[in-house]
Amino acid sequence: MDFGFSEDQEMLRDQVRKFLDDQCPLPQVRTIAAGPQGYSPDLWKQLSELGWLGLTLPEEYGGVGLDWVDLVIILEETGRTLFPSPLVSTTLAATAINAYGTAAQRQQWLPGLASGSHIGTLALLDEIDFLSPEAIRMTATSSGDSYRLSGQKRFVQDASAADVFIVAFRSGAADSDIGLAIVPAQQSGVSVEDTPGWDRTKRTGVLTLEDVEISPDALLGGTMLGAHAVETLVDRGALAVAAEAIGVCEGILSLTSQYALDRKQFGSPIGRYQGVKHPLAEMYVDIECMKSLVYYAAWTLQGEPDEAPAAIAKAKAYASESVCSAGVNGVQLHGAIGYTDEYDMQLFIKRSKWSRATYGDEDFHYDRVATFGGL
Amino acid sequence: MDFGFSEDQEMLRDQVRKFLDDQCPLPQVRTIAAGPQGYSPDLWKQLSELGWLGLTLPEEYGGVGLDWVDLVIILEETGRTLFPSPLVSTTLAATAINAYGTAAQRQQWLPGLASGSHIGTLALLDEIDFLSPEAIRMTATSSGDSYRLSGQKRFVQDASAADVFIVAFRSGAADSDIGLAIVPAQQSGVSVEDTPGWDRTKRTGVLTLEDVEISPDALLGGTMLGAHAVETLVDRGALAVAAEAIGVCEGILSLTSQYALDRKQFGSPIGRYQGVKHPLAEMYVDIECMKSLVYYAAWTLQGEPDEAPAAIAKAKAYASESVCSAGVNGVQLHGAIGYTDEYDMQLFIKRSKWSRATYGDEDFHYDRVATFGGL
Amino acid sequence: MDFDFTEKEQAFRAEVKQFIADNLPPPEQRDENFEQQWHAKLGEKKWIGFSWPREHGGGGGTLIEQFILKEEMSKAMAPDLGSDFMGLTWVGPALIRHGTEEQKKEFMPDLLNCRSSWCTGYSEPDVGSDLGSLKLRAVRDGDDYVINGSKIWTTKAHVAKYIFLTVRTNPEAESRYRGISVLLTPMNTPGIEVRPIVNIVGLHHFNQVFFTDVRVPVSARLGAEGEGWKVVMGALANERSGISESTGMERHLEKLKDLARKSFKGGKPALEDAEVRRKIARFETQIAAMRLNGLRNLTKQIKGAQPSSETSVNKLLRGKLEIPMSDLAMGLLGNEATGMGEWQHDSFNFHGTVIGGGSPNIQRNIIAERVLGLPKD
Amino acid sequence: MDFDFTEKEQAFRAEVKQFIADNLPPPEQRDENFEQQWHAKLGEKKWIGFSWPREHGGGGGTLIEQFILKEEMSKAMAPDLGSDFMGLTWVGPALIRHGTEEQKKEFMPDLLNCRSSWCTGYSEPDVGSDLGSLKLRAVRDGDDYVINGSKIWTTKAHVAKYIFLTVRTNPEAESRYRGISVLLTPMNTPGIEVRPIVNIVGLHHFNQVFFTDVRVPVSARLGAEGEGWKVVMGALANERSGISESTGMERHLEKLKDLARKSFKGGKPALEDAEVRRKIARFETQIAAMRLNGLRNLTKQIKGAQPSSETSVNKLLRGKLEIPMSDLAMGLLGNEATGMGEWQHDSFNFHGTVIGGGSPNIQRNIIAERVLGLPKD
Repeated sequence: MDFGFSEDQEMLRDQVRKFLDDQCPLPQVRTIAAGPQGYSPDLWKQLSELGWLGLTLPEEYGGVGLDWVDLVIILEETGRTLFPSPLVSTTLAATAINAYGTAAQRQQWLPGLASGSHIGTLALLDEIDFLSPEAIRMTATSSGDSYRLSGQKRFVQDASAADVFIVAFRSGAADSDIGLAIVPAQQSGVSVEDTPGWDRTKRTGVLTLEDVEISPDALLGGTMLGAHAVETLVDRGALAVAAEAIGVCEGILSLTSQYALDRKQFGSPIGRYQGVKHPLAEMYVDIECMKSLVYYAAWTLQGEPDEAPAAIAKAKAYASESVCSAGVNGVQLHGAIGYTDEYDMQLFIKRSKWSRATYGDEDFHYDRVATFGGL
Repeated sequence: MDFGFSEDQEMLRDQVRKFLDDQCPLPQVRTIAAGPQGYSPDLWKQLSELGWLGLTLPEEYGGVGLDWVDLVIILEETGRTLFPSPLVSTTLAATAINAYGTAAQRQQWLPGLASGSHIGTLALLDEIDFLSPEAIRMTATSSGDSYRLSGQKRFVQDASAADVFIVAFRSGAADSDIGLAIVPAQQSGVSVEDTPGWDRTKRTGVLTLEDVEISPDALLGGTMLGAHAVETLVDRGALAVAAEAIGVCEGILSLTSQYALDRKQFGSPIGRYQGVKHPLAEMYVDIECMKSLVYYAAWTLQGEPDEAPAAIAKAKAYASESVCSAGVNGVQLHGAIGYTDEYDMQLFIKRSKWSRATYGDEDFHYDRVATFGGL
Repeated sequence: MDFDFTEKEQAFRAEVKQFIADNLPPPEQRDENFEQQWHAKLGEKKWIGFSWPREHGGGGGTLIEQFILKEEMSKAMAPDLGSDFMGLTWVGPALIRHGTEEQKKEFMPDLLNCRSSWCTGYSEPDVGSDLGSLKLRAVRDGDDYVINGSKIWTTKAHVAKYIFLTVRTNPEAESRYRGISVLLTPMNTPGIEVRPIVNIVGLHHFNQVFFTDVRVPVSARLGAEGEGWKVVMGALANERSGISESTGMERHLEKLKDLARKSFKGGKPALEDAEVRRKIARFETQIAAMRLNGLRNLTKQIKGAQPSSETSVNKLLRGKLEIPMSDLAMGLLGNEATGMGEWQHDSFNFHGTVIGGGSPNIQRNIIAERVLGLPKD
Repeated sequence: MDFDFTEKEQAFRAEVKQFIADNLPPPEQRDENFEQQWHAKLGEKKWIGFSWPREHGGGGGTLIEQFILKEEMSKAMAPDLGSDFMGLTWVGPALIRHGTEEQKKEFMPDLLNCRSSWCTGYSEPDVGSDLGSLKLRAVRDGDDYVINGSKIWTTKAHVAKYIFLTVRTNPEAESRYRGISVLLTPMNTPGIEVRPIVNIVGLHHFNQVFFTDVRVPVSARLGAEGEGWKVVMGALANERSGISESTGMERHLEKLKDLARKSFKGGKPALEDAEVRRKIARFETQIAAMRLNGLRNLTKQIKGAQPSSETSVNKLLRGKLEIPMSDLAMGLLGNEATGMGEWQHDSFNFHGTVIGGGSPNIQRNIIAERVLGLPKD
């Protein structure tokens, strides 16, 4: 048993941290977030060269062959610096293809996703915003060997940036009638609209399909994969967001602790007051707990796959709750300056609301924890 | 509109406060609570002479003819000093008879309850501990003009002290089949057992009825009163407990604030630390809110009876929640000494648990607030 | 104890309701001229400055009537009673108490006719909201004060015509609460510069205001020199029941209930979720308590008690409610919470109102120190 | 990162499980002789003082093995590993580091054979739990120290044979953490008087201990004179992962789930109540985090990191969990909450454990000051 990071992993973290601090400090984050694309193609290219994009993909497809524990290290750091990029979306799309794709599909798509020449994303949620396979309503019509899809997918992360979508749909009412389609953005009948949101470091959009053909080789795995595949991908998404949320909280804690040391009232730093220091201590405790839960959940993916859904539910539940209160307390402890556009705290609270909601908030995941826990 | 107490009411409060502080300070409370009866017959007699027992009863039955706003004043003070007596139980029994009894029943019972020669109490709850009329399961068998009752009533306040019980039962499945019986303690088939509890200033017991005859003149109001009567009495009980809970919180706040001033650490009183002063400020806020909600609820009984159930639900919900946290914070802020038998804080936290549960805890009443509020 | 309103009060409530029915269009039908017309009508009714004495152009309303007026207006989603919030809240009451005849003549009519726009200069950089620590220096030079320094978080300074400016005229005063004076200063006085501060939701309300050798005549001083603390506190004491904290919350609660009625949670209607129901019930209970707290305080004030820290209770409650209410709403929105909309906007914007009136921790300090007598930290 | 236990560790866990299956009767079948027999068997396995070095009579177990041993014992509701909790937690580790050969010979065998009973004298009236402030004076007089003063909250002082006594031998030391010494003192030494303190649930665990001209030979001192701080801190550092905070909570959670399964809420099964479910899920999540926090700290400790404030995280979590868990249980009990029973008892008793390890506020201060570097208040 060794619940610590290896030397290689510590080196990876140092490398990631140095890259982000050098290449994309918060002023740069603001610039990218203010732009139309929401990410920097130049930095994206560098991520590919650093191996982050194919981190968990097999080496034969241009990946690095590491696992989700290593990915968590990167995501903690991208969270801490609010780094805007379609890294999570692309990783999730690649994970889907790697896990469920046919050999031909993996060969077709993974090298491009690992090299960054393709940006991918998941498109799971319909109009009904409920993260359960039963809420997938987009229904395919059969047409010879192919399916045809019409309708909308909402809350598609990085929709405008994506070249390829993994679209959940169903061919019938049963759980086993759920399938995933690989839909390129340039395919006929595919269109995308950006959804305005407060956190411009995370882009979301609506994917509209109008009678889009899903040929047999675009059906992921060549078969209807069933509800379990969607659940697995939702879990991966929840874990990725939870990992980034650790970093978000660390960013808030560091910004706010520093403010508490710098800001003087009646001649001494406000960090002296228990009304300030106790919420900061609680934030630290939350971060420690998030780390423990996220690291363990990431380990279960390889080490104890049956435990993964419950472990991820705990991690995302705790993360959603903590990131939300870290955002609120961060602003409150700053006072008026935390409520301004020019001070960076506002970037973090905006991200905190996004992190809480995306891939299931605390109530959604606590409900799962209760069920997994035999209640 | 005048949301304040009259001069008469302020005088009543002064009188009550002086009596309790003089006659039954906390050492005396401990002595009474350690005794088998749980109240002092001598003080009980004095309460009668002061008019507290018949406070809200009509003067023709030896009462004082005041209303529940006045009663609330007394109960705040008995709560503040943890005064042990069957005052609330007797008031509730008398309220039932006064509100629903026939002229003969009122004539028979109210003078004794007002003078203190009788001690009364409600016996509403069956085995199923749910404060809704639907949970009344004790079913009467008909026998000529009379009913016969067998079974147990639990959580009967002051059961051992009581001479007369107002017993809820049903004769059929409908809400309208619920009735209240006046059952004297010495009647054949009636027995009582004390239930051990941590708060010995409040006694509870089990009332057992074995084939007890309920003659027509023992049926309250001479008819099956229906569920509404039980609901009304539960509401009165909830309001009485909420009113006492204000005093309990005031007792805790005063004890703990004094401790925070007296107890020095590193040379200054611990009340200087925000970790101490902020919970005490919250306690003060809770007390102000409890007062507002309880006073208003007591006023609605005469002023706006349709509003009373919702107002009482709010008052007891807030009171249950606040008294519980006041007890916990009171002990925690005292540190180790709050955890000892000899320091008075322990008496208050024990009462706080009793006050939270009795006549419905916060969840029970918030559920009602939601329904009353159109949810 | 009597919660019934008198016949006169009930008649007044009916009058207000009728006025609203006759004059207030629903929000979607209000055009750009609406506010001006509305305020003109309010002015005719003397409902702007309604509780001020008639001899100063006010409506001579009682505190209860004022409460009724505000409550009905809030229920009807009417705009504020008057366009110049700062002027009506701070400047008017202070003018009535401390103004010279010339000052009253100059400023009162505009205040009541919605032709003025005041900002207030209290907070300063590195000082926070504690008036006793203010540093902005005004040095007497002949018939002028010469002012150097800056104010911050000055709401509407970029559009205001005047600033109700607190300055330190005597830094050697025996107490830090003395030596402060109030100057009624036109914003176009040479040497005043305004730097905008954009807030978290991208709006420009706040400013930092810089003063460089700004000359203000001594005749612009409100009240005696060095007695600015009293002038400000007197204005503060105008109506301090905290009742106004609750009316907005009641409106907010209704919106939250509507949201809950149409939301889903775990795939089922949100109203079937015991936790959602209880959370809203708890909000409703706390807001009811706030309203009643306000009425109790109002009663005390009417009976002649000097208001002190009572408003802190409701301010704290409001600060403790707004964020959890917004959190619940955002939870009900699910993924929609990442988009734009009223609730999403509020979830950031509340931080402004929570901090604005003095943060919850400041209210807790006030209660603990002034009411419970605990020592300062 | 690897949560798999090694084969050796898995074999050890199997051995512990087998031992429990063979030797531990269910709680209701344990008679008055049970504990003694149980401890004798544990002693044979060297599972008392299991992580102590073999040359001092310990079991030479690794920290991971010790965790496995404790976890399995807790799951099986076994009694403590040894009868002398204070002796094994504080005295043994300190003796190993600082004891003379004579002291080790005198005290170690009894500790490991469950024949000793130690209490620890840390807290003092008006001083609280801050060791640096302790005042109990020991004055050197020839070959003796003469002690005057008192200790308070001394658990089991009325039954203990010895006290691990912290005294101030040099009040003029340059730092208040120096000048403290530890004396291994028999409780039957003339001049020691014990006054019982009955706790909130009527039990006698605590005492105040008075010292009047108590003479203790210099040879009873553990470690160098004035270096008592190091002796105590060294003992504290023995195993500080905070892992032991979570095992008890896991047991407690299972009981709470059982209670919820058979309870009703609003007339319906409590498990249909979304709030009850989520509250328990939240407890389960926090307790899982505690266990994993402990394992992370254990890993650090095994890799040689000096343990510092890590345990504060789990202590704080435990303090924040016990009371809400008990509140939920009391709520599920409904009116039964006013009676007697395990949950009712716990709802008072938890305050002892929450305060005992240093209150939540003390843990928050430790984290804020030592980890985040915020200034002392």
